Amino acid sequence: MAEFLSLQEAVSRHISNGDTVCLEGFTHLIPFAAGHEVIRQGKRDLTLIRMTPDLVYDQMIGAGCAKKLIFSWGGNPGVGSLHRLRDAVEKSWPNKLEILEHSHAAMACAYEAGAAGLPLAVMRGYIGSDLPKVNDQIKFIECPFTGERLAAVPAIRPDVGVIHAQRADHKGNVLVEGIIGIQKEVVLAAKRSIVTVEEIVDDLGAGVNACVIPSWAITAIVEAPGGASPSYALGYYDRDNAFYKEWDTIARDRDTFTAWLNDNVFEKGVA
Amino acid sequence: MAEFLSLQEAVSRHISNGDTVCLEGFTHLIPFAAGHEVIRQGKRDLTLIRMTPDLVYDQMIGAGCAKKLIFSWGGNPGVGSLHRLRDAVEKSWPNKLEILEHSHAAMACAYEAGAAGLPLAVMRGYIGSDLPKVNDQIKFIECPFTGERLAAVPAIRPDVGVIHAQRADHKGNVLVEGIIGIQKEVVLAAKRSIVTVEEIVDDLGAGVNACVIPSWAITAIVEAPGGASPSYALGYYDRDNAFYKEWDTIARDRDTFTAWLNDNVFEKGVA
Amino acid sequence: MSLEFTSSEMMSVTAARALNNSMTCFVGIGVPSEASNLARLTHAPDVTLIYESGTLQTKPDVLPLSIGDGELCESALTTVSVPEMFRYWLQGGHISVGFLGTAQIDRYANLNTTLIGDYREPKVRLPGGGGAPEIATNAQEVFVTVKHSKRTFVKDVDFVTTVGFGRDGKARDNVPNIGQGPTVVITDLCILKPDPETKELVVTSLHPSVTRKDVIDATGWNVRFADDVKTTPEPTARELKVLRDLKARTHAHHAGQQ
Amino acid sequence: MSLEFTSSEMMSVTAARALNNSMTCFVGIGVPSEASNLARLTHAPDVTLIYESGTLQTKPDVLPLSIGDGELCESALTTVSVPEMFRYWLQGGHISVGFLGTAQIDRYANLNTTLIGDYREPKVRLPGGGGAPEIATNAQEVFVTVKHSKRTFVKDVDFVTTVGFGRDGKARDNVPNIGQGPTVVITDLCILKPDPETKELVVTSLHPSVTRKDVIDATGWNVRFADDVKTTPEPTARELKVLRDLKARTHAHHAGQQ
Repeated sequence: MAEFLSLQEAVSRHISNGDTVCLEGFTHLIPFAAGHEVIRQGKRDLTLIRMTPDLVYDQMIGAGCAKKLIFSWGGNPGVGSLHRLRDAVEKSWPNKLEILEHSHAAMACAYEAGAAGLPLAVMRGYIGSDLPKVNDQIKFIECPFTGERLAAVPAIRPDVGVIHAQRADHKGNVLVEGIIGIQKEVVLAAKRSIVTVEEIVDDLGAGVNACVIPSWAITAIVEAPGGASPSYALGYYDRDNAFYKEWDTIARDRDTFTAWLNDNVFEKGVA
Repeated sequence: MAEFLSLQEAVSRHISNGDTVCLEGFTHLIPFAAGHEVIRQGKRDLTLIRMTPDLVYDQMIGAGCAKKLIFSWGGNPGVGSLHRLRDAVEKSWPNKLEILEHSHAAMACAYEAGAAGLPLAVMRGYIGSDLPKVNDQIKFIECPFTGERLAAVPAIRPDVGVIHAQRADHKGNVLVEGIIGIQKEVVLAAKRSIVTVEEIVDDLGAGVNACVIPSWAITAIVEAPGGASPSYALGYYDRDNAFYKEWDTIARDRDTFTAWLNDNVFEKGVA
Repeated sequence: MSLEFTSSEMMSVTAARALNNSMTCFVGIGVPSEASNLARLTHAPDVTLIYESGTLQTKPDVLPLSIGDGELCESALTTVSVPEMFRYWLQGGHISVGFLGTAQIDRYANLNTTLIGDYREPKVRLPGGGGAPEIATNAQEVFVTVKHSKRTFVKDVDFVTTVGFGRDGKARDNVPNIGQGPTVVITDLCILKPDPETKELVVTSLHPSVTRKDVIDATGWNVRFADDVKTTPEPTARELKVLRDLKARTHAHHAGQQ
Repeated sequence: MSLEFTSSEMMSVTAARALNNSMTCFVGIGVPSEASNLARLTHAPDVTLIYESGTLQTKPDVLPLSIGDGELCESALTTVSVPEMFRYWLQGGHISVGFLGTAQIDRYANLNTTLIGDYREPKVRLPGGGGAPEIATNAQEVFVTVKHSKRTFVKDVDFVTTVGFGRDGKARDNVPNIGQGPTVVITDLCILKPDPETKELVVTSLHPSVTRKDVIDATGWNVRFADDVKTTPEPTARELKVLRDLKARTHAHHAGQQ
């Protein structure tokens, strides 16, 4: 059964230096509050995995939490580059960042395989792409029935999966609604999981086939209203598009970034 | 876009003698009306695929529609044997029936792989079982990352997939609710698909993440109220458990079966 | 004082007692379903029951006739697709106990639900594997419950549909990512457990008023008894009442459906 | 009479015209998204738009800033998981057109969105592949839309993120289960299509008032022109109005969200 913890306790207890961690949320329900707590607690040497490292990973990388990033699209959607990510890759600031890159399809299949308990995902992919030349985790196998050459990637099985969701009930069952992305897969693929939610309710109000993750498949639940902002939580609040644009200016410069981090993460306590 | 057809037209146009056909519905939404139309039209030499061949396949096999059955559990749930299936396998009545059997997990993965456009499914399965000795479609591969031995089965890609669902809208989008089984996978894995529905409505009334199959992924839609009876349609009618029990008596004997078939299938027109 | 109960009731109650609140149980139809729901309605209200039709954490008021009855879905936390059930929930390692019945079982707890006789010329054709082959290897452990008879308890099953410990007791040795297999077999006569070394099933407890001879006569191999054979505790009055109410409710429900 | 329009508007309108009602289009963000929705709001109201965030058959009222904005989900027929999107809908063969943008494109329509320079010592690091590598091979065909410049249209891309026809134009030959690849590239200057034999991109239509020299000057290889180069039809007043309204609505919406 999931344990109800404060954000501070959940991150402190379940994320250690050196862990492989996935903070997921495919453009929706991005666990910003959890990411900020990771920064506040000064976690180091994390291998961060995420299909679309956007602002939350730009912040964590800029704060020096990561030693490696596994991803498939790293940008500020609709705005431009992630300047902290680029500064880390290109100039090793604040530390060297190793990168390993995939396509979305490969990562989606790798999460699916992780949730399915398999060591690998098989897909029809990477044909003609140079990505297999720079990512030694991409292999090719032959179908024993048709002889077709198919791509294979290792399943993602992180130490910790972190997601945000709309709500949990008092037993710790969680409802995810809208763009569900790979939220369920991340929780199931991870050894330990932290789910932050907008609110804890008596009744999830879920439809019969809703995306509900049972309490016994989750490690820790944290009530963190607004925990996905500046991304959004369907039914709760909209995406703060203005902040996404503003981030481009903040993150472009090491000093403005550091100042922003101090004012908005370090000096802000736990929700 | 799906075409709205009568049951007679849909079966006549899209199912041919010799086709590989899946009538699916995992204990729920079993397309009995469609199966009866296949019997009425005297289709022959079908390769029938279904995880749980229950009464609908017992009837089709007894009526002489099938030459081969691929399945993973063949019984009358909670009641006993499928006597027509046994008579065909053991005594070749009304004709010889070849069987190929899998486990549920393998068939579920094979449908999933079919829907995913892959030639094979990879799973951790069949360990220690004698099934691979009697089913040459089960192979084993080695994971290129871990060396683990994993089972592989060919994807299911039938000529025709047939399912029943609760409702369609006027554009032909279909809602499946409750025990969704492998309804979506069958439609997506098949070259052609027939979906019978309880009713055609203005608005599906579907939740944001409901199991909705878009019109452009379906070949034909048929309005067939009660089309899943004696199985059930959540929200419409219950399972006729009494008939499932009664079937044991009807199907035990060739003559009572033939009489039942005449009275209840051949002499009944299309819905 | 002693209550009146049948050997079937003894089996269901004993099987129910094998479950506890912390377990996530993948439930087979028949006695496993009866026992699992009895556990949920007595000492283990928080046991998580899962049926292969995709119903997660279900709490049916009556026993389902099939693994996909409407009650299972309506009383479930949520219902997922069948591929998801087998891939994410079973193969993904979230099932602590697979609870299975069988038609034949042998001394190494291998299960046969495929056929009696030869595969190509069967004497009796049975329904087949269903979910069992992968439940038995992907669940952390397996409970088996089945009526005891010489037809059922055979030295070697005619066909290994579902592996216990293999023809030689060693089928799980050195296999990665495999559950520990059958840890208990509960019959209407006794409880058997695999010997820790050889994996051969050994009688560890006799149900009240059952003799060693009863078990020997109903077993198709030279069955061994543990050094310290216990007597299985009788059903309590509450267990019997809950079980009988459940069965009566189930009977009325299914008979009433036309 | 002639309407006033910008070269960007010309590009969006021309790209929109490539779509029709019977297509199922996997939409990339940026110009592809603008063009796809313009098509939907003008001549192709029934075109099916799909975004990789899992939104099937979506009809946003304003253009999304990211591929997962709330509008996409709320106006969709249904929203599925990202693994399902890539496995069932894209790899499963249900996408007729993949509509992509790019940072670099070469004469064989290979796309680079990974980096400029050397992989280990990049001059400019770009966002990466995202959905494009598999959209380009699993969709039945691919449309590309991108602004024309020497920086963008290079002889050979620095990195093949997403295959067009490979370094030699033959990458799709004899590959089973692969789409036909890029069939049209729409820029702010012209339309290019692959030569049926060599697969090299050839200019087939010049936008109004664009000269051959304009295209040659903006292309990093010795670009060829078709025997019969057409003039792309101008945007209509209605197309321009719908496009401008859509962009104004989008701007107001995104600016208003704080």
